[in-house]
Amino acid sequence: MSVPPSSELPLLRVIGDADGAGDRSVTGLGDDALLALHRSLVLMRTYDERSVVYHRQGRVGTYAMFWGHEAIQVGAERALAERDWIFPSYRESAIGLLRGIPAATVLQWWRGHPSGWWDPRASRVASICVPIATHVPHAAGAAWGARLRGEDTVALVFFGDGATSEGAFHEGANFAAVMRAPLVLLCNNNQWAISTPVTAQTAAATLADKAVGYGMPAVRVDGTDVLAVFEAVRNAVSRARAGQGPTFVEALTYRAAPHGTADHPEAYIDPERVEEARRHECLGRFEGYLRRAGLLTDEVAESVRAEALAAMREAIAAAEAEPPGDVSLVFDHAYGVPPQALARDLAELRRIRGGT
Amino acid sequence: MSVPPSSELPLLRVIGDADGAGDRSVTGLGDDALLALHRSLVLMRTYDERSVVYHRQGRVGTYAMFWGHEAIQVGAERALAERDWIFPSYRESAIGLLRGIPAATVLQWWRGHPSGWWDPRASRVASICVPIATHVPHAAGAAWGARLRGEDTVALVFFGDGATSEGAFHEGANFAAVMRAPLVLLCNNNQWAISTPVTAQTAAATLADKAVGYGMPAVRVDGTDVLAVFEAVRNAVSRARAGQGPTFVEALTYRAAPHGTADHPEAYIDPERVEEARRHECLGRFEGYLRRAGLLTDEVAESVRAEALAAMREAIAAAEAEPPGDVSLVFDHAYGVPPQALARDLAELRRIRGGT
Amino acid sequence: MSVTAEQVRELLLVQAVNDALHAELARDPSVLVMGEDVGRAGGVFRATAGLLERFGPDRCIDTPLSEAGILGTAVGLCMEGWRPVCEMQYDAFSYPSLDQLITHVGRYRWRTRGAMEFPITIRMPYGGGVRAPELHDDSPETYYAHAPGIKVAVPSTPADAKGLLAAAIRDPDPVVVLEPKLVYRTARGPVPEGEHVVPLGRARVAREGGDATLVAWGAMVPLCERAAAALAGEASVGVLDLRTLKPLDEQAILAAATATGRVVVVQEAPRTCGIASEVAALLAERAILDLQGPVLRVTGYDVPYPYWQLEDAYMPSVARVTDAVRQLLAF
Amino acid sequence: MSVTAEQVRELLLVQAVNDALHAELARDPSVLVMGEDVGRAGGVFRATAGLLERFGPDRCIDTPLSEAGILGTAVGLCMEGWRPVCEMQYDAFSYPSLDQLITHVGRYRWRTRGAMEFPITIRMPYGGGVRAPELHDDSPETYYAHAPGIKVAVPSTPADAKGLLAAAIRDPDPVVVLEPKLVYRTARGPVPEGEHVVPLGRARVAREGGDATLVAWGAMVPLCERAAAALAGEASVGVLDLRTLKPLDEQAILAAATATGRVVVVQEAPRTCGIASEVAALLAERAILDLQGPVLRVTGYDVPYPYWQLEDAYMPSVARVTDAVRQLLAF
Ligand SMILES: Cc1ncc(C[n+]2csc(CCOP(=O)(O)OP(=O)(O)O)c2C)c(N)n1
Ligand SMILES: Cc1ncc(C[n+]2csc(CCOP(=O)(O)OP(=O)(O)O)c2C)c(N)n1
Ligand SMILES: [Mg+2]
Ligand SMILES: [Mg+2]
Repeated sequence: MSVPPSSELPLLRVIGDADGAGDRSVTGLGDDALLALHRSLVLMRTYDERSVVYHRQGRVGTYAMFWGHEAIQVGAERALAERDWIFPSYRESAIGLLRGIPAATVLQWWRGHPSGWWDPRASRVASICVPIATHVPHAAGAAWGARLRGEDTVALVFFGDGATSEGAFHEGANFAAVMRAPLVLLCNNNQWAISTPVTAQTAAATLADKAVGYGMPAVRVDGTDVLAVFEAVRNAVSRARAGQGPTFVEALTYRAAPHGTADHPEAYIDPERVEEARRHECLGRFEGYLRRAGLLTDEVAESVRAEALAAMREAIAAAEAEPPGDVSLVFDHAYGVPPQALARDLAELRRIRGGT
Repeated sequence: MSVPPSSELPLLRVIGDADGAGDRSVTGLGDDALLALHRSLVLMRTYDERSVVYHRQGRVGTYAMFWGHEAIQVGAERALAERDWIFPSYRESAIGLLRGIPAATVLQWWRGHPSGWWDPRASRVASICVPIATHVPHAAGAAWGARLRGEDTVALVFFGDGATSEGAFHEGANFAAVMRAPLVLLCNNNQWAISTPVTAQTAAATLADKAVGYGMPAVRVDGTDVLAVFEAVRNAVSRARAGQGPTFVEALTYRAAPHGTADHPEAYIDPERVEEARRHECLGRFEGYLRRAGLLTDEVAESVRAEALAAMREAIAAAEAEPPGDVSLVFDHAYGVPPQALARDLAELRRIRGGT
Repeated sequence: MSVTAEQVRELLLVQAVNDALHAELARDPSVLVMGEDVGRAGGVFRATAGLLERFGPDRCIDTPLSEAGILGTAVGLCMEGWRPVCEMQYDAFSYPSLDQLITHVGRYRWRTRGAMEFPITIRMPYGGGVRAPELHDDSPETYYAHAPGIKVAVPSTPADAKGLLAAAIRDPDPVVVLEPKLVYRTARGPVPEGEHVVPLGRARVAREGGDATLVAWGAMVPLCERAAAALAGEASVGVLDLRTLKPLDEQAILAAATATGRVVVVQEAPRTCGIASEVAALLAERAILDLQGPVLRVTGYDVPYPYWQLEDAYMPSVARVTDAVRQLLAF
Repeated sequence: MSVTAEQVRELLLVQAVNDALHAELARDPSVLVMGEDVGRAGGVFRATAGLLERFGPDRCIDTPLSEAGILGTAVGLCMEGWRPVCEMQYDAFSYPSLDQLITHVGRYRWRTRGAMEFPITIRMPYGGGVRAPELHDDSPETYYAHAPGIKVAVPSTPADAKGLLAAAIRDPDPVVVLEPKLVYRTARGPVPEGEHVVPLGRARVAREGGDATLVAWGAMVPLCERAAAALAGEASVGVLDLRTLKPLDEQAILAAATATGRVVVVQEAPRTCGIASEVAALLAERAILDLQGPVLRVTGYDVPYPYWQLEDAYMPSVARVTDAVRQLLAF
């Protein structure tokens, strides 16, 4: 199969301008679904903003914010079936919230508490992947593995623009294409990898161009448009489920927040460009769309926000109330059949720590 | 820069059919140059065929033949300036012959004798690279490094179709493109990686399609046509030297010989397809071209062959006459400032070996 | 784990590997084999011969040339319930997959707090002495044994090649099985037919001996047996075949030290941070009063594996091993 | 190598790294720095701050996110006469480059029979204790020290951070410099201005002591100093800072064993095949008659580095070190 280079691809949009010019609707998404998307966006936004506050208060450790990227996560998750796999990077650490993982759990991950590590089988959300791009082959393998078992499960993997430079991305994408694995490769092109702009990451005209080399189709979508992301991913998921193999989705956005709590983007990003991105952020755009459609009032918006805030307050309280993990957790779970030395190590450690 | 997918690219050819239909000529290659190319092809062919014989006679170890791929090597080398770097894989182990490295040296490499390891600075031929694709970043670095020094040196790297699946290929190609390194990526698509056909290696329509993802142009060329390879590489070299960055050249051929002396392709390749490839092999095609142009007679062909054969006889004799390497070579050269332990190790080893 | 075999066949070591794969794929439909050239070609050493024909292309998979892709997709395959057996074509060609191994294969179970298993087996021919081109001769056990969450097994006999591989495949944890290619076709011995499992973590006394103990694994075991035989007139030298390098059979190593007080550890890999050092450290920590002399190491050197015409000088030899034993006896 | 510095400044360890880079880039126009975020951002720890401004984008290069690409192109850069200093952003993110390191960086000089040099420096922040997310805490020295052709240095003081990095950059061989991030901004000390070189391969007596010796490197050195201080009433405990892990300063280690006969080696990395094992093996091989008791190892465990709320339990602590010394004294 030959695939056209994606610079010729239009940028998919559903939400129009602030005055409503260009607003479209997406088949299959009724009013309730639209409002559910809104609640999800607010939940994610609130989680993210509160985490930054908690970090400043010393209640959460280093944290990688996803402010402005909520539409990519919410739109994509919505386009999947519950049985479909999600493989997040650290940038999508809280995507589990959309699958029922408690906010307290995710907070605990960033607080370095053992209860922040969840069971991926339960939610079909894989563990947060810290080393860039290394989870792309995992997602390819899971998708392929489901297909080998005759199931119609799809996998979706999130990664950034920077990730496309890694060998692991390449090997995972190629495997997926060769095995016709039902995989959606969802690239959040926020145009920065810490301080490195995407123009220093690749000489390709677009990241979607990468797909050509794998013989898979690509689509480019406005990443601040939750409906466009939903539509693009839904199409990719249908292709995958129908046995047509992987699709590369490039979601274009801009990193309007620091890389993480330890980062100082003033040193390398033009603040005006950031301000512009903040003005076009995804939640506001979607709220405008809903208001124009007569679906959202100030009261509803306010109550959704209040609900999310209350949930976060509860979540941090629950996280903080949890007793610290027992020292045995240093040794547990690393092996199904552990080397005998570990029991000796634990006993010795307990003795030295005076029994705790 | 956006690049068209290469499946739309024509396959570059210079040499026409057996009846001469389609024969073209290449600017800048006079009769002497054509005959020099012929001598090089014969030299390489003879080296390769003799090495297989020497292997059967137990005079050379495991050997990876390049029968039928001589045109790619000869055409490419000819398109480079002497100062340009060549990065061979094991498949181009003898490319140094075209740069004045003695055949005896290359034979020693396959005989496992230390004198088979040459000084790359002298010939600008890097060491033979055994692990697939891992030399692609080296070539990118050398090309980029020359450019950083303000020189107009170009580098060319040989690799196979299978190599394109490796992360190292990806990272090297991307680096080259981002740094606008003067690099020619020359892919010998012989359609097999040991027993794996290229169709199981990638889902892309062509390997040249890989270039799109790096934002570099690609060209597809008939790899059994020494003049076409020359022309394609010469163009790529000019681009590189002019500061326009890397080019991906896909040379299409077919592996008409086993992968190596230990391989049994009967198990996985259709012998008829191999026979067909052998009928279209590059030396015969070029000899036909030269004959049609009135440049080659039976006598000349015979004497070129005899000369090459004689050279090989001398080379193997010279290799076999060389005394075995001293045991100190186990320790030498690994470090510029070696750990003290190595001298102790050598002394101990000599003592145990009774002084040798 | 039980050994249910009734009959025994004489097999070469590489045939025993093949036998184990046939048996395990037949036993457990979730086991699959993947790697470069494992299918159509049956593996470059024929270790996977017949699997494609018998179990089909979904259970014996020719992959792209992509070691990180092989190991990385294996992680994902586990998430969908598969037990992948990954072949790395040669020792040194496994290095591109080290990142996946260190950051994921050994840590993912822990990351799920034990909720998910990653029963990946990684098998590869390893070691020197085979007159091969560069990078076909490495002994990479240190890279694997040091990685948290990874187990490492190395057979030296056909029976153990089958039994340890079966154990690795059945183990809930990732296990690297290093197969000594030097003796793939020279080690010949009785192998139980059908299912045969040799538990991980237990060394094997390859030769009894009261004066000194040679500790070895893989192709160094038969070498040590030859060295012990060569010393027969001078001393009674035992050989302990570790079989599993992680976890080490500490009891067996300490028992040898207690019994003979003189230990020489023999490995092909470069010396620094080798398993030989680990064994010596174990003895220095837990057997210091039993030792009758230093713990000596006969190892490869901290240099690249050499040009093969010189490899016999690099590899531990009978002469080097007997020299070490004699030094120890004279201490 | 000479120390030509006249004046001394108080610097943090990470500032001393920065100082070394400025000095070496100024001294030698063939030195360049490359890595992720080393330019515009000055490094995520600010270790490369000011280099881009001072030496321009050809000498301080922001690379793509591609560790194998960084190290692989560095090999090629050497062929064109450059001396690349490659930053890996964190310990565990260096693993994607291990293949290049093991198969090429450490072997290419040998492959050219000494005709070409590959004076690559690979520096990275390493180690635990910093309350960071997963895989920001590894101590990867074993992977590097075991690789043929590679040297490894680990400073524990600002002066050594500058001097060892300068030595690494000037060394004709590839050197991995592991910088203890735990003390990047807490270790403060006098650093010679201008050129300052601390030769590779020489340990440093961080504290004298006649009853027992703690052997350590990196962030474990100040920890051992605290442990030794805590034991002051009971015993005179010395601390040997290895500074270079390959080649080891065997003389210094053996001298410590001769002097005190009691050695505890302390490392953050998992135990199996750690440098602690290497030191213990060296002692078991060459100092067996000097030892007054076992060689004890206080190490990380053979498990993934834990969730950070539990990291203090995983990391060697003053309590674990003093406990080991007391065991040894009571032996
Ligand atoms: C293998 C690896 N190398 C380096 C890092 C350090 N690092 C963390 S995030 C990051 C940038 C990632 O950029 P991108 O892929 O665009 O994702 P984004 O952060 O923009 O979501 C880097 C270099 C890492 N986590 N893993
Ligand atoms: C990293 C690595 N993996 C595996 C191998 C074993 N191997 C040697 S050649 C080869 C096939 C290479 O195919 P291709 O790239 O098409 O080159 P060709 O042999 O056809 O010239 C393989 C798998 C290797 N040398 N290096
Ligand atoms: Mg980004
Ligand atoms: Mg090929």
